[in-house]
Amino acid sequence: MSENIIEMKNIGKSFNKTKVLNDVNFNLKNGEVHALVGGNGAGKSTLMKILTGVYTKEEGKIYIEGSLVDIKNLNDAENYGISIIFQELSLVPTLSVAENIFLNNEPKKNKSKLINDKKMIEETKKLLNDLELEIDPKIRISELSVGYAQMIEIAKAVSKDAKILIMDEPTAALSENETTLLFDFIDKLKEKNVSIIYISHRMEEIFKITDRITILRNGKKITTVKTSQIDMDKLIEYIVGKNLEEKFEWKPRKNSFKKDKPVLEVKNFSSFKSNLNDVNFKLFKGEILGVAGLMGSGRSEMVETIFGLDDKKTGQILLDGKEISIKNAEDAMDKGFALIPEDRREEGLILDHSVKENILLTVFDETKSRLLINNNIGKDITNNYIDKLNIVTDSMHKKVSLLSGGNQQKVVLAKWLATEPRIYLLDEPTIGVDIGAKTEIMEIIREIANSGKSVLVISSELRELMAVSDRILIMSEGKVVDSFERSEIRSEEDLQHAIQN
Amino acid sequence: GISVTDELPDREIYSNGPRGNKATSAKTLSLSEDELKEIKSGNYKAAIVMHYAGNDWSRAQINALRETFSKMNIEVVAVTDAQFSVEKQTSDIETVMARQPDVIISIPVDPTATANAFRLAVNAGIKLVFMDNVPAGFTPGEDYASVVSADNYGNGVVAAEIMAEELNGKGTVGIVYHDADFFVTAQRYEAFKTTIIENYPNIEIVEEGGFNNPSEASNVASSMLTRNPTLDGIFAVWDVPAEGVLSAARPMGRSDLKITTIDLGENVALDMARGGMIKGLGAQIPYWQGVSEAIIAGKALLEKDVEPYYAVPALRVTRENLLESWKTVYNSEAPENIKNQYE
Amino acid sequence: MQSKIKGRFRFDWQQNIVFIAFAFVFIFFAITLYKDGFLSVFNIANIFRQTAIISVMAIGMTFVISAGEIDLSVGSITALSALSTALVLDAGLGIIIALIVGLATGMFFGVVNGFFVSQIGIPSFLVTLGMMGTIRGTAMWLTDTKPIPILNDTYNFWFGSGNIGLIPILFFWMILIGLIGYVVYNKTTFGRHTLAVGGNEKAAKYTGVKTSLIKFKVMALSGLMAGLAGMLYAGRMQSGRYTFGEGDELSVIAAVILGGTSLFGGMGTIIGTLVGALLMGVINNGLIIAGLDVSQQMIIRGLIIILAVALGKKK
Amino acid sequence: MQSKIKGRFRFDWQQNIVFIAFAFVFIFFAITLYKDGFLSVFNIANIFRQTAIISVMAIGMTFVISAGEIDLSVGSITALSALSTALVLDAGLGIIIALIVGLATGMFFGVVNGFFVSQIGIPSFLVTLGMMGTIRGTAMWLTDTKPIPILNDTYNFWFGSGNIGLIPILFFWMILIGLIGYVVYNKTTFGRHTLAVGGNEKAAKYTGVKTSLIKFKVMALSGLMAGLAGMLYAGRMQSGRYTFGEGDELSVIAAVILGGTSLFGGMGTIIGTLVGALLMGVINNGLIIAGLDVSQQMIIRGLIIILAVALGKKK
Ligand SMILES: Nc1ncnc2c1ncn2[C@@H]1O[C@H](COP(=O)(O)OP(=O)(O)OP(=O)(O)O)[C@@H](O)[C@H]1O
Ligand SMILES: Nc1ncnc2c1ncn2[C@@H]1O[C@H](COP(=O)(O)OP(=O)(O)OP(=O)(O)O)[C@@H](O)[C@H]1O
Ligand SMILES: [Mg+2]
Ligand SMILES: [Mg+2]
Repeated sequence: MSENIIEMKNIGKSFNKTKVLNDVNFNLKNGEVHALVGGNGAGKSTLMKILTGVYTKEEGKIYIEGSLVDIKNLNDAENYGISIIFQELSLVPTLSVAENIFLNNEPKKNKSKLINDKKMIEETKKLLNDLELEIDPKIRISELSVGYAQMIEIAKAVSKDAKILIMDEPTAALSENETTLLFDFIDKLKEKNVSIIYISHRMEEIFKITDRITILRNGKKITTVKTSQIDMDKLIEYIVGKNLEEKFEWKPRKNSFKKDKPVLEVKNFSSFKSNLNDVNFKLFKGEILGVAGLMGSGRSEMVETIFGLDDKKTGQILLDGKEISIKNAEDAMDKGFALIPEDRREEGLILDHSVKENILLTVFDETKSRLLINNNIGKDITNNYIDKLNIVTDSMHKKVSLLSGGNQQKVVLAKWLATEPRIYLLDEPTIGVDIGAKTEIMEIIREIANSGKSVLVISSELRELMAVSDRILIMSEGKVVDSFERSEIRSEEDLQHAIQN
Repeated sequence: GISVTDELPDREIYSNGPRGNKATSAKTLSLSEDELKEIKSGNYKAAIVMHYAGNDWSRAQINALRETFSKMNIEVVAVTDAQFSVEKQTSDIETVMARQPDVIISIPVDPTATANAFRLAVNAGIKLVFMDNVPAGFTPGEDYASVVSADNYGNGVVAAEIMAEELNGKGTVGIVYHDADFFVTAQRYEAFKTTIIENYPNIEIVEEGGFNNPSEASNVASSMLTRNPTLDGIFAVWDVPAEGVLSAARPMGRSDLKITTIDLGENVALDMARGGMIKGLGAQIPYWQGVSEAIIAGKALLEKDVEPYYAVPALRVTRENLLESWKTVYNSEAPENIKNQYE
Repeated sequence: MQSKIKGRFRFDWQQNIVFIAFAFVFIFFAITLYKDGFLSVFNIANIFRQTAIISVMAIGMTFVISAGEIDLSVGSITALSALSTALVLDAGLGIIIALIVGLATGMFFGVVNGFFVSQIGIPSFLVTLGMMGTIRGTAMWLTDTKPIPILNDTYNFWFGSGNIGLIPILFFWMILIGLIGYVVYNKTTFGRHTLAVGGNEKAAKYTGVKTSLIKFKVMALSGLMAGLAGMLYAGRMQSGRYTFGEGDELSVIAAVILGGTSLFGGMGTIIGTLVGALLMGVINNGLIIAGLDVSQQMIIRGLIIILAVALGKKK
Repeated sequence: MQSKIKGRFRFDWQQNIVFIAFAFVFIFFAITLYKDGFLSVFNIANIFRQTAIISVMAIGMTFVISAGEIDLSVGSITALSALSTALVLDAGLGIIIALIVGLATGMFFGVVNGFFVSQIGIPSFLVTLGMMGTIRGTAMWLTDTKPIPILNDTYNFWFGSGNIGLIPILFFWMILIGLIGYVVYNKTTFGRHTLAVGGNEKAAKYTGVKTSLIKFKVMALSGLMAGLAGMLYAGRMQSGRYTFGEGDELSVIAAVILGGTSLFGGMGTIIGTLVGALLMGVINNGLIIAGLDVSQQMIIRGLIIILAVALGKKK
């Protein structure tokens, strides 16, 4: 028996005549955690979908434990002991947590062969306990925020007791706490000799938990190295293809802004529907305000409520010192707000529509000439953003659901940047975005602030938050509990400590 | 007392009863003052179970029944419309029985498929009077009181005769027929076709097109005229499909087309009055048919025997006798816009 | 861990609105039509008789709609199945053969629907709309529109016309199919997977659910149920006729949606479907008993459906 | 920039299948029915005449379905609008008033539908199913089932019966409404937002689209189109009758779906809808010209729809 539990040889795949995987070789050793990294659209998810039978390869061979296999569908993959956490999540929103975790794997009663709901719920509870999640197994997935859904997806993959576990950006929507939990869990799996393929755009994670790294770029394999034998700069260079000047370093902003009159002031903000409770804060002209907090601390709810998406609220919003009322999202947009929502699939995109349609949805009125929508204006706007954000797609008419995860996120960004608002509410704007683009997005955020607009950023990736913010709010249980100038924070640990409080 | 008008025409009745028996003219039906009094004191209840309630014929029947019953102090507890569905009619009969009527006036959508439901009513001791058709296996006098029918065959003959006169006994015609197993329309079709073939050797039936729903008749007629642009006449099996034929012929510039049909609907009457393509029709006389049924119902409630099969003769209607015919058929004056055409 | 996501159990309107609406309508009729025999044992039996056949089809349709598909051919299938059953009995081949032929007819067209939907990938609306005409046409052509009477009293008793004591046999059919449907829908992998396919086909596929097979099966099941419904029509009407079930597709879908199943798939309830069918049956029955004109019946029936749902919703 | 973005137009099956199917069916009939006058100017004019009214409703329905809703009440609305138009003309109030009343009738019920769907939140299937009966009942009751003839020849000419040269006036109506529909659907914010609501209601809401307002508007628009369709029925039949448009809802929805609009919303095409309506018109026309029985027509019509789509799909 070879030490490689999986060998993928000379894998090739194209969509619509665009080659997305080209002669890729990939090996997974027994019991290792193997990182698969690369820019958005590099082909990581596609490679994994080929391994699990979701896509069929055009070229190449796959060996499992030394023997040639033909994996035609997911059930085949499961029979070989492979289980996967999909980047786009494979949860059915209308079914409950327990039903999702045990979908296609339902426990049966011995005699009647009927589904044993009781057992299913008990096992779900156990599983959630292991992951330290206190979620009712009977709650529908559609009621959970992405972060929790992501945890359920993890629980689902883990429940299958696989020998090989593929994790496609499992931490994208998770905050520091949950990520640590997951890593502890991965350690336990390693003890059980489970082999893991780990995809992520968060570099520090890669160095923390993986044994080896394979880098893909534009559908080609660049190299495979031992994690211990490479440093961050080199890795980023492999991924991006060039030396990246600026990384996540905080530079005190040159043109500092006046802190006398706030552009936006939120007073005694509460909501009946959610657990928002007496939120107060100010946002100044030209400021970048970071918001940190645990999962479920109400960060998303706060910005959604400001943006008029929750009508059962109390409290005041003052814009330029004057009280305003925002009844719905259109209202908010008219008053100069933009909200980049955290759940791109549910709240950000119309997945069946094209890249162009999605980007233009916010600005159709600006693409009109003589009352009617003019396609050429729209095309120009779209091309402009595809360029600016480096969105990988073979056509602006491609369905956005067919884009890679990170590129979908860039479309959401483009859609909102196009509205040119005064106040940006960014809820996890870099979920799933590659390291190169992340740096660019930071730069864009800085530029926006430099031009006198105000930005509120929520991020669970503290490095990123620290890199870009002028000031950071800490939220907990629906309240803003603390506020720090960036200069007061010395390290990530400091911030993490403040969040844990 | 109540009696059926003498104005009914004295035409020969062609249709035979459901069991092949000869018809008795509905004119022979009446209730004496004494009978009426006795019925009035019974405080009876009646239900009307129609096969379809949405045309002039049904409306005139229901009106006549309601009016006559009210003279007899019989309360109409329910009127139902099966919309040509046997399932619905079966349900309707069951539901109506919850109101415990003493008599049900009905026309079966299908004699076979509704027999079972009507049997239920018979078993519950409810008197039955039918229009036009009788459930399979039912015996007059035992299972039901009697049936009053329009002379559908006779109407088909009338339509054929008018067509032949209009064509001077020579030409080509098409038939727009009802492609369904429905007793009434089948009889008309049969009568028209047989009369033309047997009596008018120089008239050729070159086209036959069936429809299932009368709204399709317009398309059927268009196709006929496409294939036979020189077609001289079209017979449509009732007035609504005849309107479809009109709407097909008009835009094709075929105002010389001769159309005959059956039933004196308002639209076809108006077209006829204006000297349009509708040249004449055979009319049923639903109002008096309804009165006849009510009288029979009264007799049945008094346990008096009646003949097994009554018929109301066919009425020949052309432009000349349209206004009088209207009065006979509906027991009311013709509408203004029709009368206006004669001024 | 501080985040506590509890089972904030939300009463979905879809899940309970039909019960409120039903209660409201039933009580309303019970009070206003008390004297007219609405509550008589005889009439209650009528309501079940008039609802049972629609219910049987609606159980099948609940699966179809839960999977995000639709089946417009059920009404036509009942006609063909009733006719073929009647022909078999007419030929003296006995009840067993009749049963096989009747169910096989339904199953066959269900399978054809399923094939085009799941294998060729044509939207089920188009497939079943096409088949609706084709099957009805076949039924018409089979006996040249003539009805075929059924003289087999045993058949007629057990398949639609009989009563056991005061209870119509159709009531037992409704309960039997309802029970089986309930168990299959809620307690088997097939039922669960049906909901998964309707809820998010891609996610279901990514979880190894054989989505095409599920779609095939729900269409076949619906055909089978329509086949059974046709046999019950035949027994109730003691005959087969090509017009049976005309327009039933809408009533059946209405019962399912009224019952709380989402037209977009992924959520549904069998009990809701049964109550939805009963609600429509009660409305039809009550309006006739109230002695209204046909046009008044139509006007009020529509309003009651809308207002009953609106009322249940406001609660 | 690594990827060059060209405006490469992707042919979606939904977007082109109907054209292939139409071409296939049309050529087939043109060859086999050549001698029977299928290709005669007369008959081509007939096809447009028979298709135009369905097309007008289908344009409205394309918006409704694109928004993820459905409207079953269109057929009934045509009847009531035709009747009220006829009554106005009968009373000698003239064409302008007739036009206003006819369209207002349609619009009114569209608004009622829209209210229940968008404000109360009842599924449009249930609302419009209820209204379908209520409106038909109202039409029945309005004139006690009597038809109302229209003697105003100007009206009849312009609204359905006339020809300009060889071209039926209905053709111009179809083109006019088609054009307006096309522009509104593709070139206005309302059209785009309609698709957004149908594609992902939540995302649309997060993007500032007033989703309830859009739903309200599409229902109202569909009512308005049905009102116009009713006026055209009235002009074509030179009368109003409560039975007009019976069963049209299914034909209209079929034309839309056949044309490539997704029954689940979010994707659609106006031109596809028009071709879809024409395809159905051609099939009906061809089968009748071929001299088939009603039963044969029904059998073959269904099969053609399914096979034409399957064929287009395989390409
Ligand atoms: N089903 C599909 N149809 C067409 N193109 C596809 C499809 N799936 C993936 N692609 C394309 O293949 C390329 C690789 O996508 P993939 O999802 O594998 O990227 P990735 O490396 O996972 O990126 P990310 O980090 O953004 O998730 C992308 O350009 C994407 O648009
Ligand atoms: N006690 C609770 N009961 C129910 N749900 C809760 C509770 N606490 C938190 N939640 C969940 O968390 C959400 C509130 O968190 P929100 O999404 O605003 O948080 P967040 O800080 O953005 O975290 P996330 O990383 O999950 O997005 C609620 O919508 C709910 O789903
Ligand atoms: Mg990916
Ligand atoms: Mg959040």
